[in-house]
Amino acid sequence: MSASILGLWNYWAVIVLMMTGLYIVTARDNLVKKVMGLNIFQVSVIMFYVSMAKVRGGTAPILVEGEETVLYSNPLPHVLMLTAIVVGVATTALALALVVRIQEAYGTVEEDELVRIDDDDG
Amino acid sequence: MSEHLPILQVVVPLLAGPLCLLLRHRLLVRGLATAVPLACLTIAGLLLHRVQQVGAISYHIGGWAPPLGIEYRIDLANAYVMVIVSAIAAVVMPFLPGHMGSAMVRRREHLFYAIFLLALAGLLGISATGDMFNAFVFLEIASLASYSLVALGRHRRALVAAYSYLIIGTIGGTFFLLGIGLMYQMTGTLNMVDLAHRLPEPMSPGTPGSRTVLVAFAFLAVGLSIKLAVFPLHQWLPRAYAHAPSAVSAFLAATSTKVSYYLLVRVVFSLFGAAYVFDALKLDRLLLPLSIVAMFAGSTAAIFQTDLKRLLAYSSVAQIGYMTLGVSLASVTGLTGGLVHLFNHALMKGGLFLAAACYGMRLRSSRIADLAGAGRLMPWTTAAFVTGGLALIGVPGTAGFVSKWYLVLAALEQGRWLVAVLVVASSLLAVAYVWRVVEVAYFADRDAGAHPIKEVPPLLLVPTWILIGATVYFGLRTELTAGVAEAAAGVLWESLR
Amino acid sequence: MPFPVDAILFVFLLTMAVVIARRQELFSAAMLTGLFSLLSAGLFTLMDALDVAFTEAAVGAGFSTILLLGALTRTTGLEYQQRRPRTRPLMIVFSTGAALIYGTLDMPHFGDPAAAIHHHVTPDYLARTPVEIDVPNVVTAVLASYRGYDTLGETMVIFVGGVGVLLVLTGRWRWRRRVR
Amino acid sequence: MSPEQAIAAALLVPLLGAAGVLLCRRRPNVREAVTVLATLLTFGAVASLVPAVTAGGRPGLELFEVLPGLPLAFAVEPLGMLFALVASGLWILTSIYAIGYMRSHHEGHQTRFYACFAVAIAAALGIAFAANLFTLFLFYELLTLTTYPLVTHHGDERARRAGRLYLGLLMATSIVLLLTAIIWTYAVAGTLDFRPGGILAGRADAPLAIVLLLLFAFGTGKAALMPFHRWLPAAMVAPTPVSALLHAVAVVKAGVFTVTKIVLYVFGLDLLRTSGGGEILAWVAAATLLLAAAVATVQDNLKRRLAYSTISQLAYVVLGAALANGTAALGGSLHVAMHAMAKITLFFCAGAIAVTAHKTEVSQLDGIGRRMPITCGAFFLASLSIIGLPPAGGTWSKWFLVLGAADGERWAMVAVLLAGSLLAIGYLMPVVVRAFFYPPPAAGEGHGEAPLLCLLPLTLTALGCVGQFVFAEPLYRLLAPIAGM
Amino acid sequence: MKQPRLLREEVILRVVSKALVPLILLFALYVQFHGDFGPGGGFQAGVIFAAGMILYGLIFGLANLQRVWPPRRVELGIGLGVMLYAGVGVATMVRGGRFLAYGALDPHHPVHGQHLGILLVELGVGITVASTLIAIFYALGRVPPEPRG
Repeated sequence: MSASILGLWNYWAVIVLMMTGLYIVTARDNLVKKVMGLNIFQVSVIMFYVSMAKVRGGTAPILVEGEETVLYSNPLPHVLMLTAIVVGVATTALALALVVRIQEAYGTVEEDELVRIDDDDG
Repeated sequence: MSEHLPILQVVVPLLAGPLCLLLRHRLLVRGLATAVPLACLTIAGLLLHRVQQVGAISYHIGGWAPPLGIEYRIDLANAYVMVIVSAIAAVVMPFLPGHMGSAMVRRREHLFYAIFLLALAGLLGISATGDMFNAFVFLEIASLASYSLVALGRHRRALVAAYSYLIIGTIGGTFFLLGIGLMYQMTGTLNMVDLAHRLPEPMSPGTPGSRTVLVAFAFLAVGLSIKLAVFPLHQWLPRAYAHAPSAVSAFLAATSTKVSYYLLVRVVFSLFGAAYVFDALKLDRLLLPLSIVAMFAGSTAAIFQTDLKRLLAYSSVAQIGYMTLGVSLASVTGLTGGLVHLFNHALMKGGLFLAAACYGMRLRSSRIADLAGAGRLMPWTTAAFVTGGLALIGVPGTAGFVSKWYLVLAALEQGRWLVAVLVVASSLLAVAYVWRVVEVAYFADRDAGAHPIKEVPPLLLVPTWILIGATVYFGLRTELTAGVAEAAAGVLWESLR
Repeated sequence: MPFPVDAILFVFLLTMAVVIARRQELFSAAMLTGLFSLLSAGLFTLMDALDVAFTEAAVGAGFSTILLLGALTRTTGLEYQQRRPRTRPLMIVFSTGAALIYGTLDMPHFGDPAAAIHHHVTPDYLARTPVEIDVPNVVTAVLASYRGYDTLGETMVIFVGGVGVLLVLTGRWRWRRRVR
Repeated sequence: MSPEQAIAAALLVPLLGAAGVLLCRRRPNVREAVTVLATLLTFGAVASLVPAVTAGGRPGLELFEVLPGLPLAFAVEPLGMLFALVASGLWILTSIYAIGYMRSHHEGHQTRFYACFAVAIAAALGIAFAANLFTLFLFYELLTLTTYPLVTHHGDERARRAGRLYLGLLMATSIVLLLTAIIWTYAVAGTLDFRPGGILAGRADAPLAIVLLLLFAFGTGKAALMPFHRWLPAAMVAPTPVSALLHAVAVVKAGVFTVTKIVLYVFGLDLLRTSGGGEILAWVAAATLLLAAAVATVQDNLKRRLAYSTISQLAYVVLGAALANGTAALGGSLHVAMHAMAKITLFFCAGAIAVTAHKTEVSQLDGIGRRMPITCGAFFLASLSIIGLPPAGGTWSKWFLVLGAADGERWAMVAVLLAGSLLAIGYLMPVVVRAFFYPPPAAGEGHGEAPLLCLLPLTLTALGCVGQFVFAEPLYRLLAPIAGM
Repeated sequence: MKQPRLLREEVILRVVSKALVPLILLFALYVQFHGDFGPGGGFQAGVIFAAGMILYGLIFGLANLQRVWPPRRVELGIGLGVMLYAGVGVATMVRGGRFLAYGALDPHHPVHGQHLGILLVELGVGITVASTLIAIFYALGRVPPEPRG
């Protein structure tokens, strides 16, 4: 048990962060706040991947000429996460653009207000 | 050039998107946007033909053999899906200029087509790929494009719908990504074939085995179920489809959920295998009730809608229930039913949303009550709607019947007669919601004060009728649907292991 | 045991996430989000992911923050007080988190060189890059060549995002306020 | 014309007729001419098949396979031949009658009426000629859908409610029960072809056979077995020619035809007998027979009374099939034709009275026979046929039914059959008695006989009832093979 | 960005940025073309380039920036970068390789082909990313078309 705590606490910390982000997305009414939560959520997922890539005693996967015995961390998750970051920023941008438009159209960016206005519209 | 067909299938629309930005001129862009889906359809047809003859094709992108590089792997199942997706795009695209023209600022039209083509490319990319992470990337391309397209609806509610679609869609996508990560952690690979071989076998058959693999499967399944709008994760769908421009709804309803379904089926059957998913996890015990509840809840909700597009959207929730039912029956016949319904539902829901778009154009409303008198004043549109509605019900001679036939047959094969009865019984709810519309359209009189309406121009009618005609054609000739679906189900069932 | 920098970073990160969740003054929450990204970039550096750290610093701490601030200037700087009870989100969050933690139980331990991912495919990348691509940064080699197609997809994601924003923000059409 | 071509023509001509009607919608005279021409051509095509079938031939036409092992195929056997003859023959008369009726009633939507009518006939012929259950089901649903606009012809709230009930009940039974039964049969037997002796024989055990039989019987909502009969009285809101279509020409006949055909060619009489399913079905039919007849006696509205009479008479056919012997099956099949001729006459008469005298209730008919002697005479003749008395065709069908029941020593069923006839006297004869023997109301009304276009068809069909009695031989010879005689 | 008008009046900011912006751009170019050796590449370079431009726009006004980079040209850049990337793929196909098999660009020295391919591809990424971010900045920074509320 203690071995797994020592070996896995990193993942668990990441998961706690991730869930904090997810909580902000699902529980908050403010649309901008939701986007912030989404950011935290996505960054935590990236942390999760990067944690997988880490090799104890390893170094960044930039090859050192002539050295054969260097231990490198795994480059593949890094590559994947570069893509994930891009996906994240594209999503954020689009979400915020929508938020700006919603503010223009409704005069508010609070979810419960929006629901109320739409209900009043019939 | 023919060995490049798999990549061309995706790269052609992928390149055409940015090209729209460079061309800018309205007519050029429209011409390009019309031609590209046709080209895609041709390529997909060639691929399907090729796959039928030689079996699965693998295309090594960048010349790197998998699992080092990314592989496009075309077999019957995804060739079939790509034919559907590009066919729907080819039909919907000519519809767009007439439909969207009034809703948009003229000088922004090229952006719209660029996004539309990218959505197409994303969906085709998901279908073609043999690499899980690549599937994620294209899933996000398609999703981002869909969010933007939904936001273009005419009412301001479209913005809120697009926003909530974006949030829930991103959560779904991130779940999918987490699932990939866990799976990668256990295997060290992202290639689907390789994954299927390397996923650790459970110690004893009939048990889930590794907890990580189990959770990986759960996250992949939940993530995709969100994108697919499986009950009870469906709430985004009615809002998004009801407020998106009708032609966009037609395209998304007919393709986007279908591709998610394909990917789900691919993960369930090809990657994890039926033995793992059904014998060890007993997924059917969860999915079967959910599917049936979706069928009834979706249809019941549809009955009480006052808005035509919302009605169609809720009906989609129910129809997705039929498709997942096919999976949960855990047999080749059931899967065939699901895949056939994938094709058939694409046709009929696409056609129905296009009909709704025709109504919207003339009536400037999508309320059912405003359809009064449409049966006489817009006879062709209404006839199309009725025919599509009959297909939803599953009247014999329409495509919907063929789907139901396979699903009921699959249920009876396993002696689940209650499921069989429920499947047919749920069609009655479809009768109820379709007929509500039919009665208003044919028997109610249009208000004397309402603005005059007339039939829409042929430019809009022809695409609508192509889809509706196809539902009738494929209700009678099923070599291409049931035949291919059955073979594809066989391919999927064998799994890559 | 060396000085647990990463543990301290995690504590910081978590504190920040909680503050972001509770902060009603949105401008400072946005700045904190940027700071959150910056700190995670530091964490990535610790875990040898230099490229990811660089990108996260540029994008998460830089551009995303600019976006957030920009959006806030055009909406509102203050969040409403929320009164409704939040049991459903809590349930979702706890069940998801529990599932994930359950899933980690059979995972290789953090930093374990024996994990499957370090022995399949990746050794090929490390061994073949000097020969076939001849660039020292294996991340670049995998990114641009071995998995170059993913990167094309990634560029397309940016493309779609950008064009989508343009379409949403500048395509000016009128909404109808009521469904009619 | 080869038999294949004749089958194709019989199915296509009505459809082409419908298209022609739509094309000529601006010129009513041409439109009606097209209709009549189509009826004649269709009947010609159907009739040309008779010699071959009587001689023992079973001409067929296979179009293409819809699902694996399920072709869209047609094959003509005696029962279907009879039904096709009835439907296409009565279509001629109904069309002529409809022209008179619709014009003098100044009905709207006449183009839609004629077009849907023609498609409905095509669907009925498709049912008649279907070579397998799948094809039959396809046309069965087509028939439901094309008759829906006819039932809701007036488009007012009453018509819409009737339409909802019509469509809802027929769709619900056919989709939930009939379709389930069909797919189940396919899963058990591996085929849906109609074969003499049945496809389920030897493949289904007794409990399954009973369940399937009940699913089929109740699923065929058009056969109007209680409790799924309510659509039929409700559909009375439609114009009289539509009632004729529903009650005599196509719809309910399609229902009992389907039941009979399923009993004969899917189950086979042996399975029906040995499984005990026949017994259960017989009692269901008997109950419907008596109940509906009893209800008919207390109806004041003439058309409603006739509607319940139809329900009762349909149960005769189902009963004939359920008795599970050749003689009774023959009687039931004959009754399809006999009842069609008689019931169409009755509806024509009711319609003629409604058009001419604007009277719809039985209690209003006092003395009307003096003003409309031909109409009421025809009504009398047709009533005899329904009751089963000479010199009308119904005599023969009831005779064979009773004979079949007696052969099987099913004395209770004999009693039911006879009681049904007595009740028929009870609900039909009062009409005749009132018309001829009651004094007309004091205030004289200025109407005479019905318009010629109405009068002509009803006279012909009334004479047809007699003709069926006198010249029953060809019908008997046509149907003999199904009874194994 | 929060209050552009006020920022423009800050002398110190103006002076510092004037010196900083060229440095940022230079750094962007370094990251762009040095990605093979250290961390970085087209994506990061694009972000940094855009950041420099945005800083310029914030301090010296949107109008000035748009004089250098008209919105239309930026929009073009978005498409152009992606086209460059995909174009490399098409070129490799035309030269007989698989899509994005850079080796085909230089059949005699596949490794040179790889270098060339990576260079072009990263450039495409950089162009697209920079243009997109600038375009988003323009779109967000635009004065709202109608009064808020």
